[in-house]
Amino acid sequence: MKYFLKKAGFMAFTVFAVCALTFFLMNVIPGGTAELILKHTLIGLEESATEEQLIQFSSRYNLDDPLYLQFFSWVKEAVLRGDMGTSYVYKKPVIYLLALRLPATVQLAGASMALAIVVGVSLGIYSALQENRISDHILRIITLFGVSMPGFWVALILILIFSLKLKLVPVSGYGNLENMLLPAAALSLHSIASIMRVTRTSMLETLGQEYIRFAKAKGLPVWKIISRHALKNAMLPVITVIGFQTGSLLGGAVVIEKIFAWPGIGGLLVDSISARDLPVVQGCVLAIVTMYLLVHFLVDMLYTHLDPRIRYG
Amino acid sequence: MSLLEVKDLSVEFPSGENTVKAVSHVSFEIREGETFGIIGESGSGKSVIGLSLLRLLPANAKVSGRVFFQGQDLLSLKPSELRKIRGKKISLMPQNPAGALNPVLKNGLQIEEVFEGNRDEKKEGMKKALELMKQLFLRDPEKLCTLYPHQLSGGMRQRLTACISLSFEPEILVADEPTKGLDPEAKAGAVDVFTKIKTEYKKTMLLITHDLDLAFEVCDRIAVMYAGEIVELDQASKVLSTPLHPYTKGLIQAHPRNGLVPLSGQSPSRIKLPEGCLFHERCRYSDVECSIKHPEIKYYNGGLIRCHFLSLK
Amino acid sequence: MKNKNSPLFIILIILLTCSFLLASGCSSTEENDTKEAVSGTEITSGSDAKGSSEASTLVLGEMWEIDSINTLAGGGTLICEKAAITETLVGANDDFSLKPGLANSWEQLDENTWEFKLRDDVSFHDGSKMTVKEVKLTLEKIIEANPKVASMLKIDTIEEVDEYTLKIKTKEINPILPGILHYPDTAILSPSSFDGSGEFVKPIGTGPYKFESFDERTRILTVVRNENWWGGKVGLAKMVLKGIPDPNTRAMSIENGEVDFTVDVPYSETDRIGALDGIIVEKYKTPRVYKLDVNLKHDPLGDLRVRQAMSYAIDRHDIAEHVLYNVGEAAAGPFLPTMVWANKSLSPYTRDLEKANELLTAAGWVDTDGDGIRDKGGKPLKLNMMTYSARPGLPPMAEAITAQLKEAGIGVELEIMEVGSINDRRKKGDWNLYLAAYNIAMVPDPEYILTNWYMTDGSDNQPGYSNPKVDSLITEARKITDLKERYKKFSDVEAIVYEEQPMIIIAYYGCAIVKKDYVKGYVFDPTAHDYRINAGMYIEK
Amino acid sequence: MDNSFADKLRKKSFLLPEAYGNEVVKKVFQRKDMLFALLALFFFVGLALFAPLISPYDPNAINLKNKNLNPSEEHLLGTDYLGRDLLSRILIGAQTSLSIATGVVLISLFLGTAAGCVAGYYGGIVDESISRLIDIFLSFPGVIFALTILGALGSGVFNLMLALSIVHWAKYARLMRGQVLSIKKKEFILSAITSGAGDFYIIRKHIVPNAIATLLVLATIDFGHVILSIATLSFLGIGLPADVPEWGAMLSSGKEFMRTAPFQTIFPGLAITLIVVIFSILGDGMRDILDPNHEGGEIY
Repeated sequence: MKYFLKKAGFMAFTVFAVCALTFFLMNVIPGGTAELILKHTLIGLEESATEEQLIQFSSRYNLDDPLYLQFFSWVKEAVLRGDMGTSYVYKKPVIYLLALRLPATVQLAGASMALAIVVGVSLGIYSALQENRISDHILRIITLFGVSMPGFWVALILILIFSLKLKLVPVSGYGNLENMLLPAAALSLHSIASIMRVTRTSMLETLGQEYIRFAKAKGLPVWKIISRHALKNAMLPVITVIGFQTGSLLGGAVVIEKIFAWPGIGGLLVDSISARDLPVVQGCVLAIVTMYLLVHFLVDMLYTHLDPRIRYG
Repeated sequence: MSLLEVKDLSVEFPSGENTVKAVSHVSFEIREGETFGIIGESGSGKSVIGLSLLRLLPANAKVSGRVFFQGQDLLSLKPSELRKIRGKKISLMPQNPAGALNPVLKNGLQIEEVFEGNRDEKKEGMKKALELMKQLFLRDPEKLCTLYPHQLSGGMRQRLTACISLSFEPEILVADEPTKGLDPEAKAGAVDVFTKIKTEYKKTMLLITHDLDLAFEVCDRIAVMYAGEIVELDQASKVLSTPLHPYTKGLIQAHPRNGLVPLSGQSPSRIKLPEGCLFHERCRYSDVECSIKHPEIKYYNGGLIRCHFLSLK
Repeated sequence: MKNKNSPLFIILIILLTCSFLLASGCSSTEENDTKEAVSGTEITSGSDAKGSSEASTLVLGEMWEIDSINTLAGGGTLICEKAAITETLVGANDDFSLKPGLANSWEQLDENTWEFKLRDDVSFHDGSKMTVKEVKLTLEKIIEANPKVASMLKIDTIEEVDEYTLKIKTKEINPILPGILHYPDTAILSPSSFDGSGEFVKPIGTGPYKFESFDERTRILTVVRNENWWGGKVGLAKMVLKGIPDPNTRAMSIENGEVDFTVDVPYSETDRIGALDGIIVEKYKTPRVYKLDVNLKHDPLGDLRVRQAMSYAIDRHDIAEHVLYNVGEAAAGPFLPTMVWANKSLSPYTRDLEKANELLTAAGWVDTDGDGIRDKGGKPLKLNMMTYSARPGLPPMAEAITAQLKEAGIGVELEIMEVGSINDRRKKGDWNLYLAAYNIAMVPDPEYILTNWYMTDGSDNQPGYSNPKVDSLITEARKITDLKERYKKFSDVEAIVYEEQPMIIIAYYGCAIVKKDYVKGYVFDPTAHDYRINAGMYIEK
Repeated sequence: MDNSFADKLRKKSFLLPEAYGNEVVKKVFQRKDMLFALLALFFFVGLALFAPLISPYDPNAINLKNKNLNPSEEHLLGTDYLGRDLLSRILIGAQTSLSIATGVVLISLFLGTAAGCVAGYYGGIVDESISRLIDIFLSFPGVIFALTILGALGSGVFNLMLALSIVHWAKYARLMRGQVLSIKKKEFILSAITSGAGDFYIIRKHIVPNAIATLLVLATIDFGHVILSIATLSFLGIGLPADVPEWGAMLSSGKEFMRTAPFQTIFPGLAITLIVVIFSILGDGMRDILDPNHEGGEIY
């Protein structure tokens, strides 16, 4: 219990620090928050705002207060009332925007992760069992290239092949399963390859262990040896990697969401950064970091669950 | 009557462009009800013999020769048939019980999985196994089954693996270095366990060890191995009290009880075996002949010995 | 175990993995629930937004993300021009001269007083009649919400003369008032667009299409035919507007048949897509120019000869043809030649490296050290150029201009930045050249642009251009109510800045309309900001 | 990589007690994949070094009438959307890409090693605060972080390097800290301390040399990641200006022409993929050789 409290404390601190970092970073970006937001909302990118507009806008959102005051009032509102502010651009509460957009990202990242785990682990096991045979080599070469290709390039190539040539799935959109297939595949490719490689190594390492030999000596059938004895042990390093992959998935989602016009939080974040929609940026970063930390926490839990040798007091 | 007959067994491991000759041309037989010991230094190839009987060596090992068990050649059995023998008719008691128990599975499961079939058969088997555990000086076996291997002491783990190996009542028990890495107290306990197995259960055993005390207590006949070859084979009492081969003599003198006189020199490279007797470089009695001609194994005084008999002159 | 190699074995492994995952409790199955939970956020006033592919539903791939449907907060252009939900009091002809809209006629009674006569046959989508009351309310809302529009309108008071007559008093003389009332942000809304506390809820206008729903998650806007439109029959039963900000995705979407109508696919793709079966590409000019601002305060750029040389070094025709793929055209002055007030005697600078060389040499810039860059007094002629990537034509155009200037011996370092950073640099004066695409007819009148760009204190006069003659011409023109006279003065201004090149106009902005061949009756409106959907467009399969 | 398991078996095997030596070079030559990757790397680096000499055209000279050409004798890899020679741009681009990646890896290696050393060596409050900092940087998705920093600094080669280094150093710091913690327990550190050596001396003479192998493995693999990050940032429109020949920027500005003139994405894309593949192979190989006990996933 004490362990979890400590862990929760660390997580809260990290979230706070990341928010603070974002806030000050966003404020050192040149360009004048008020003017840019006006450009993105009322007057158009190339037009210039009037002095009057700027003053009106700045005073409405207290943009002239010292930074630390702005930040602390944000934190106060967020902590005390769960109010993360109102978007300058959308004129909606940030919470509301997050509630709108977060599910799409969670869906996309969740589907990609599930895909990455199922495909990556299966291929990794297969590859390990086929060690040094031709299918192992082919798989490993494919995944090597899989991790080495720029994500957006892969996504575009996938669209060209599966949407335009084969007409299997739509180019963009949101809502149906078929809309999700391509983005999820593109997003998970990198993770599939990483997970496969780790699974393979770890599986090989596990298969060389003495308890596997003993299991064989017990006369257990192959599938039982793999499922009961090898898999659980081999999964331990894989789980760590899955945790780290979450981060790269969330980062990659920014690009994939842009290409597929996926209404997720990544695209919202990028747009908000360029529009200086600070409350939304803060909200998105908060959500992303929290998700990341939560997944790591879950990974930790899973690890303890799988490995009885680790027990937290 | 011989229960298991090993004929001209050789094992090689490819290593880069070379091959390592782990075991060369070993032949022996194990009679029903007897305890047959194989002793030798680490690296003499004795463990490889034990593993090759059940075909548990890594896939890259090249095994030649015959191993007859109840009229079947184990080395050419189909995997499915082999599975019926492993753990049921011939079982392995692995060296390093710490490694042979799967760290992420509960002890109970690791015992239970030996029994295949329906639930009743399993229950029946478990009952027997629990009984056996009590017999083998394990207190509170039910509780033990709910623990994980890392929660047991070294001696307990050793007895647990013994129990797993014995619980299906195999016809032959292959014990591979059962006392390796145990503290003196646990070692003494192991001797008790094996004496019990031998006297009460009347098991046929192949005991592979470098622990001369254990071998002396338990074994009926003993084979001494050096550099992959059997150099001496005879009644245990004869081998250990009046050794004939100079290597056996050295081995016994190196024993702490006998004044810890170490054998000088090192085992020869197994990639390029030296000419002549493999032991001649370290042999006190070696002669010109020894460095030219490889000695054949010969009957001598009721036993077998591989030496030019220089030591006897 | 090593000799099992069958596909069955692989399937077994996959199954094992799946079951393992399930057993480990590693699931992402709550997704479906969350999706259900949020779909309640959809604002719906009619039936469900999920449009089936019925015959006269058109799916439109809009070029910007649909962020807002609030016409008072940035949604004006979309709601008025692209969704055709609202309409303005004043319309415009193709030559940018004004024509009646919701107002039948207007008249300048004296310097500061205007009278507008409204149509009496217009009703809102909620069934209520449009009268001066609603118009007044809308205008007041806009003035309150949008200081920029307010500062252009300069409205002092709005009076209801009778049910369909409106009297507007301005704070100072404002000859462009009717022109500003053409601006989509001033489109007329029904009071029922707002809730009790005056907050905007959804757009209810007078246009050919009615707002049906806006899904805030997917940001898809759906509009349906207004059966009672005062302008007559409306072509489409339903229109679905989807924001697809990436030009590539727009191209692939129409190719894949996911949208029926879209704009601005990558310019390089226009010819290829136009050649495809069933897709038609039309290229038009829009009221926007690619313009290279020159910082006159930066040493060599204050020299007229250097600016002219630069203008001669740029090959506008090549750029229009090869960078813009003819989605756009080489430009002379700030106004499209089709605009009624444009100075039609001007023609684009044509490339003339020799002339550029003469001018630069005369200004003292010669390449003495043979590195390809001219220098003077040991200082090389090196400039920086800023641009941004939000408009796809800009970065490659900037690259082309950079290379072309280099051929004339002018070294340019290109920086593609965020608009924010560019603003900052421009404020600090830390810049030489700035390539941007400016709207030239937010108001269909030359005064607005010429004032902002070329007057000494003009709000967009970043180059720091100051010419007393230009200032006085513009000030004089403001007071002239006779259009011809007015336009004459402005033409003179155009001629002066054409000569002095404080801003190097490169090309007119283009728009590529890409539609399926069954989309009929589309008429391009050159006065629209990007494009306008006309009521007459229909589908015929 | 192919033989890694066999290698491991042999290393662990009781049959070859002393066969595992420190002959790294020999090991590299035994592995065909690493040898191949090394040769390819030398080839790329050679191309980058001699790019100005061997590139057939000025990489920035445009020729609008010759735009979007397919490969031909005149332009071996074709031309891009402004008629610039793709081969020349890829050659010069190798210079930019490789030097940016080298810069980023060196900066973050240095920063990370320093921070990790201090944290691991001194422990206590210093360790606690540096570890928190590392956590913060690691829990922030890199792309988004770089996006924000580049937004603040503006684009350009130097700023890009800086932004990516700020994103990447934490990985090194965490690894280094772990290494220091495990090395600190070794006897030779204790004996060095008892013999009165100074902290800096111990760090420099004992800790860094023992940890550097692991860090170099990470650096090698990271090299490829940096090149991919540059491409991603270019895609989001804030990497490098398109007139700087750099593979990621070329790939992302060529994406509009994927249908009409595919070669301007194919070649830079292939170049990126190949160089990342090379560094992955080298990194994996080095890990097997230098760091045989390493468990699979830690690095990612």
